[in-house]
Amino acid sequence: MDDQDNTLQYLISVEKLAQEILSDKREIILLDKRRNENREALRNLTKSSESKCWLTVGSVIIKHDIATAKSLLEADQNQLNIDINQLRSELKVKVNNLRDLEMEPPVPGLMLVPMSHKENEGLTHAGLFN
Amino acid sequence: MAPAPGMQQIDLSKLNLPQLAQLKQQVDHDLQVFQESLQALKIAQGKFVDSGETVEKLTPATKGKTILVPLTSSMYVSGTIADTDNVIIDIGTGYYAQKDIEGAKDYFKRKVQFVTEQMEKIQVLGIEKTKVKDAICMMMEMKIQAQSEPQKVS
Amino acid sequence: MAEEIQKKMQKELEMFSGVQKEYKIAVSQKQQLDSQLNENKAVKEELLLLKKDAEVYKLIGPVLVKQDLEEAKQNVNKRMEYITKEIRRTEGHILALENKQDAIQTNLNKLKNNLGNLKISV
Amino acid sequence: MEGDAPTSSKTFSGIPEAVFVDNVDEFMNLPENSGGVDKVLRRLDEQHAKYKFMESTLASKRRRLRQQIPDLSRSLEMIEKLKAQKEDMETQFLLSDQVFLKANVKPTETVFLWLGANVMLEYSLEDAENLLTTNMATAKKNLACVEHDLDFLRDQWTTIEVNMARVYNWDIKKRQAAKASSQ
Amino acid sequence: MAKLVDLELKKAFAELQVKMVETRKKINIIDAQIDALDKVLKFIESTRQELNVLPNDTNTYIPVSRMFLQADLGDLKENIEERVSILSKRITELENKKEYLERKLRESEDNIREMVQQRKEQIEDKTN
Amino acid sequence: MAKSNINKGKGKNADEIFNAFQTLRNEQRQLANKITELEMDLNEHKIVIETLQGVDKSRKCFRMAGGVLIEKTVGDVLPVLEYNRERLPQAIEALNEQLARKGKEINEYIETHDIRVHRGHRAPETAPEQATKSNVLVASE
Repeated sequence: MDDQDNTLQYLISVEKLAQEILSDKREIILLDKRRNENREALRNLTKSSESKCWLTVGSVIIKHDIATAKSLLEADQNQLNIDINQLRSELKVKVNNLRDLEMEPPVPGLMLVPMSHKENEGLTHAGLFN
Repeated sequence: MAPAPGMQQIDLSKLNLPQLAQLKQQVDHDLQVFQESLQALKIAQGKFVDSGETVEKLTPATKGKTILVPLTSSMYVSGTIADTDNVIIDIGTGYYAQKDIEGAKDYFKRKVQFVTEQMEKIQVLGIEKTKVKDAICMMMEMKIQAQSEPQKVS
Repeated sequence: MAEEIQKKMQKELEMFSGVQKEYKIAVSQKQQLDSQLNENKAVKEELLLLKKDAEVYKLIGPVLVKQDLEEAKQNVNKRMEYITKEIRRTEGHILALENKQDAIQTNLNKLKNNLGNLKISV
Repeated sequence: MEGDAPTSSKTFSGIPEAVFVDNVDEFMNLPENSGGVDKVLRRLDEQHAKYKFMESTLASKRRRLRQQIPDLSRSLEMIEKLKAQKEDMETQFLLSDQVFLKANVKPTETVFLWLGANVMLEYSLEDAENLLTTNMATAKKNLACVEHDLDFLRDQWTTIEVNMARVYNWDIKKRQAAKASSQ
Repeated sequence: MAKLVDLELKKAFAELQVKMVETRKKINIIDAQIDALDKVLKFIESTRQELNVLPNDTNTYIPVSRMFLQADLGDLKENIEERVSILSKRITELENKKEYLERKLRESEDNIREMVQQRKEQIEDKTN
Repeated sequence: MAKSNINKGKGKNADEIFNAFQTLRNEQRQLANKITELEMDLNEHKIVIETLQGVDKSRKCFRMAGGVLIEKTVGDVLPVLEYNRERLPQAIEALNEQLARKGKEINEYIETHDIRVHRGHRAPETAPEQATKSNVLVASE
């Protein structure tokens, strides 16, 4: 029971960390995408010949001076840079932690057992051989 | 004994039970996918209908009227309608087009029609698939019966 | 001997499930691309229906940028071309994965036969 | 098992913890399990269904919170805009799905917040900001709790599933043994 | 001869019965429609009550999708009266239709009764 | 021969029973949903009342009544909400009674169902599916 408990606890912590890493990576990708879109929008505003532009805030679109819009976008870019960098540095630590975790105790289930006759049959039924 | 879908029946009778079971699973899955897309289309249809009805309520008489502007789903601010002749429509993939009320009505009418057609198509497919499923079930039952009979005899 | 074959089979099976996973991903990618293409088609049709002087906007990041109707049409066309290319590429990938699956299956069958023969001879 | 007191330290909404059946023989010898394998399996299944039900309740709660949080942050963002606003604001707002309508908003000191129960109350920008900030903190806290509980719940029903499999197999083995000895 | 009459009677009887089942179905549908309209009417009535006690200078809005559009209280009241009268009229129409169908149903029942009675008399005539 | 006949009969019955059972469960679920809805409504009322009690009675406050949003004051709206708050528990109580009756009905149904179709551990609900799943899970033992 204790053994089983420990194994379970271990697997849960590995799983949790791996999950965190995955969601952090996803978050970074999302933020990066936003950053790229902002960049494109800024380029567009610089080119624009009009004096005003529409800027979305949630589901509301508000008319702004180009200059105001630009400074808002630039502020957003700065914040995004900070957020992305922070996530990245945290991610490194997490990845290292995960590695440490996975190295230490022997991972149960890695010991492969040759297939039994029964399993063979099961696989045949599943259509994997045939 | 089994009804209608003649072609499939010939094919089916050649399959063994596990194959039939697998086929049935596949068909069940397809049917479920149909059901889900129908659901999604129904929701889309509802939204288009709602938008069409909403646009119709924008008459010249509403110009300049005081409104409570929905800023988010729970926050409103007092404002006035600036333009009752035109609306801006999200036509998809990041594009927005300005249309007059008539144009907007027409847009949503077309959209509703399109979605309805899609739904009808899927419904037809679903009926076909259900027939296939029934044929498979019938065939499976027959095979099970045939399998159990000799055992009883022995 | 039998152990070796079983090990090989284990390996092949692992490969098989790997390929299967990849296959599933590729198929869902293709579905996604298909629906993207459909969406773009609908937008293109809508743009074609608009009058020449109609106001068209494109959302770039949080900014709604006014765009020339012609430019918008070209843009959507380009996007559709790109998606179509991607669809073709994915279809090729799917086909390759199917072949790979077949090959593994053949291998597995061979190994299984070998194993069977071995057992008989023992 | 169902009578066990909820371990409040582990869950926020008092989800009872499922006990892992380590020794099936001992487990089946417990007085409450004297009704036979079928009854035990059914009871485990009922428990499983209860966990599933709790899951769906919690999942919808999570869905609501996940919607609420970005909505609150947008509301806060809008309040910032309104605070800074010195002249008439030209806007397009989402009237219905896919339809934007142009509206003008004069500089304002107040917004209306939908409280629920068919009631909307006027707030000064500052009061609204305070309220929304508090709500945001609560929503985030609640989301964390719900997510934790969902994790916990998943562990519980996995335990139940394993228990069911173990009891089920225990029964099969017993039957096989009985069959073998009778032959 | 008697058998022939029996057959005819049976046929007429069956026809009448089919008709009656159909009429009953129609009545059920109308009942459901009246129920639905009644619900709407009740809802509108409650709004009317609510609006009628308001001071005339009250600001009122109607929901148009996600926004609220200011509407004149007088106009709203007028609009509600109009809807109430349309709904009431439709309900009355349905009730009339239902009454008519019920009358037809009773007639059919009477017809059947009559037929049976006639047959009885015929038999009695013969036996006498 | 006789046995297979019984099996067939059982299969048909099981289908019908399953459907009827499903209907009962759906009704139960609907009742439960309605109760949850009303409970949430009651909870909402409590929170809103509390909020309104804490603010000036003359503050602008809207109430949605029968499809019309009416601009009023907190002082106008509070009594209406309080009235609703008093009435909601009664409605919930009535529904709870209905739910209890439905639960009893379902339990009785399970009892009778069991007498007629007693196929090992294949209890209603999700048990059959579960059992097969466990089968696979355990195959390697």
